[in-house]
Amino acid sequence: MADDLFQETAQSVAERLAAEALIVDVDGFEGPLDVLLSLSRTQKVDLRKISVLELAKQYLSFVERAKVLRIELAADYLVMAAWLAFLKSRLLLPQEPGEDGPSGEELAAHLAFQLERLQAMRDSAAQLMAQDQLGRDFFARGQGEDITRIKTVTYSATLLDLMQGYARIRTRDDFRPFVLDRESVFTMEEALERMRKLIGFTGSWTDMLSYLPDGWHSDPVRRRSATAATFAAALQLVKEGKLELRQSDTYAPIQLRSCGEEP
Amino acid sequence: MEDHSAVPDGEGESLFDAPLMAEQERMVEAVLFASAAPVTLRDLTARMPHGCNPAEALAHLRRKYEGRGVQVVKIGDTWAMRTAPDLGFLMQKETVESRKLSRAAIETLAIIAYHQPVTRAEIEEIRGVSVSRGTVDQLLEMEWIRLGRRKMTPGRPVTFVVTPQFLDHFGLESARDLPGLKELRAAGLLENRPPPGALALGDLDESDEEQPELFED
Amino acid sequence: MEDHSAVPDGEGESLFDAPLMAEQERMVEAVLFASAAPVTLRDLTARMPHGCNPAEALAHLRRKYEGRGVQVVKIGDTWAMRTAPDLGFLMQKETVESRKLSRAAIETLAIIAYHQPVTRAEIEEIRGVSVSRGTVDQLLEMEWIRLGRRKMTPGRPVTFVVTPQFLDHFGLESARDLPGLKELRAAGLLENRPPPGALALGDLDESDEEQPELFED
Repeated sequence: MADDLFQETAQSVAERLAAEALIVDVDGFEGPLDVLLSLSRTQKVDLRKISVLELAKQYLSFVERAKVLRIELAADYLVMAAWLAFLKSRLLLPQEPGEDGPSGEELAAHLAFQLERLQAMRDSAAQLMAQDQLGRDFFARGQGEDITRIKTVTYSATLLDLMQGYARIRTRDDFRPFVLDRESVFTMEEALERMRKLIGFTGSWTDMLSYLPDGWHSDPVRRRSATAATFAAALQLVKEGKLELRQSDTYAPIQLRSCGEEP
Repeated sequence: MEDHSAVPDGEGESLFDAPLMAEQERMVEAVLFASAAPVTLRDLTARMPHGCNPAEALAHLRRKYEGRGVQVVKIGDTWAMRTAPDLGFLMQKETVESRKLSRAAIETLAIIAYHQPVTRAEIEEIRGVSVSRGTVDQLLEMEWIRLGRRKMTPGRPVTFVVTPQFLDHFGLESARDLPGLKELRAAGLLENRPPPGALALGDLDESDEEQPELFED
Repeated sequence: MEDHSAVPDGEGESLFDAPLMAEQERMVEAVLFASAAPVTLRDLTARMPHGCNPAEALAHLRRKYEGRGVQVVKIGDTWAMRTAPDLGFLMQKETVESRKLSRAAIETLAIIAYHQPVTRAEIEEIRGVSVSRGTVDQLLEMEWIRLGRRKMTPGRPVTFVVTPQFLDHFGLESARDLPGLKELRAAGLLENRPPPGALALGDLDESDEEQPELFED
């Protein structure tokens, strides 16, 4: 007798703790269905024979208590609460004849099905993880064969690589069409145009570098580009028979002169 | 095989070009043994000399390894050698610390395995909660799930199915061998049952349509 | 000594805990198979249950594998299993070296898969950088892409499309099964994430919008 009494209080303490945990630990629940599944366990019956009405009451009071405790409930918890309140009314009030929509019993049966299915999946997940696992219970060959007879390289990529690659392109922040940074580039066309205008005045040998445009002498990057372009343009003009080039020694200045109407 | 038709086929492959069955068995044994990853029958055929019958050699070999410390196992359409599960205790040294899967990931994996091909929306309906970005990502990365064909419903959503690597990891010959699959199906818990009152657009035939491919026996 | 009986041979080990010799053989077999490196006798002794005699089990095992496709070999004072030397010709494929595809190649491939048929100029426009000839050649050589029909635009440029080998490698039924942008985002694959809450449940499945015209045949 005393034992019974003791057990009962102990149990109710445990139950109270469980109920509190239910409220305080909303984050621990994975959505309203999870809460309903936990609540349904207190009914200790086959999920198919569960009292959905009772479950609805429990859930609604769970939501009420959470509100009192000022726990922020996610919207889907409240949507579920509204739906269960509706379900409760359907279950309590007989359906008007000719009224459309599913009956309370149908809705309740579907909820019971959902809970049973979720529980079944949880059980299956546990069974799955209890299967013998590769690398834990059974093992693959630990060492590949070290014969290096034919070495072919294959390239591999996973679907994930592919999708990530595409995602990367499509979300690139700094996307811009590819253009060369032309600020410090003097093109051969520009050099050629410039030279054609100038060579008429060059009767005597002149250092090629004096043909570099203004402002392209000091900055090394710009000077390099202008020199290359001017030299290329000079070669082109030599090819056309309009110019002569000479260099007295390795690394000596390159000189040029016009050979058109030169006497 | 056709071009060697001088000798009637059947057990008696031409003695001249096809090696003896015992020799074929050795070959299959060597190839399976050397490869950590499962090997397809096609791959075996390609590697072995012309006229070999790797399927038959495999059957012999599998019997030969029955009850041994190493076994010949079938994984989907592939074959591999694996240590016997009861000897796992000897292998602590080899055990790779596997990445701890979250409860959400495990449940999602189970739902994909048992309901495949299954869409994200279906997974969410079963779990009653939205599937987080990382979960599917993680399972894809582990190569335990992959994309299946799109569903022929409005929006043509992508589906997920489990991979041969999944089967290999859990020692399953096929997805049909998932524990408790028959019971779940018998109990109607693998059905895609639309909520009452939902407009039954294409729902009617939907659930019968995609299960068969993977689970038909 | 040669028999597989449980009777210990004068070693004086306890009868109660030493497993049968056949069982010890299985254990040695599994350990040799699964170990990443050859195993010493001492290591075997340490791993196996108390009272075992790995040296004897090894001797039995070695005899059992004589003439088979796999052999038990002694290397210095360590033991390992190796494929029979005369079957080395079957192992050629084991030495295939697999490398990750370069980022440029993956991006190019992804663009072709998502936008096919697509010209080189279009690929360059999407990637924002020029596509090297080597990248395209590599993908062509791997038979993951092939030339599609010429585009009916000035210059009639060639286009690229993905091949059945590509689909096979990535486990896709068709290029349509590639997830759409929204699905990529939902799976957490897009680095630019929309603000939390912007993704409603229903969003996930209607991601086809950006694809239809790309895959029309």
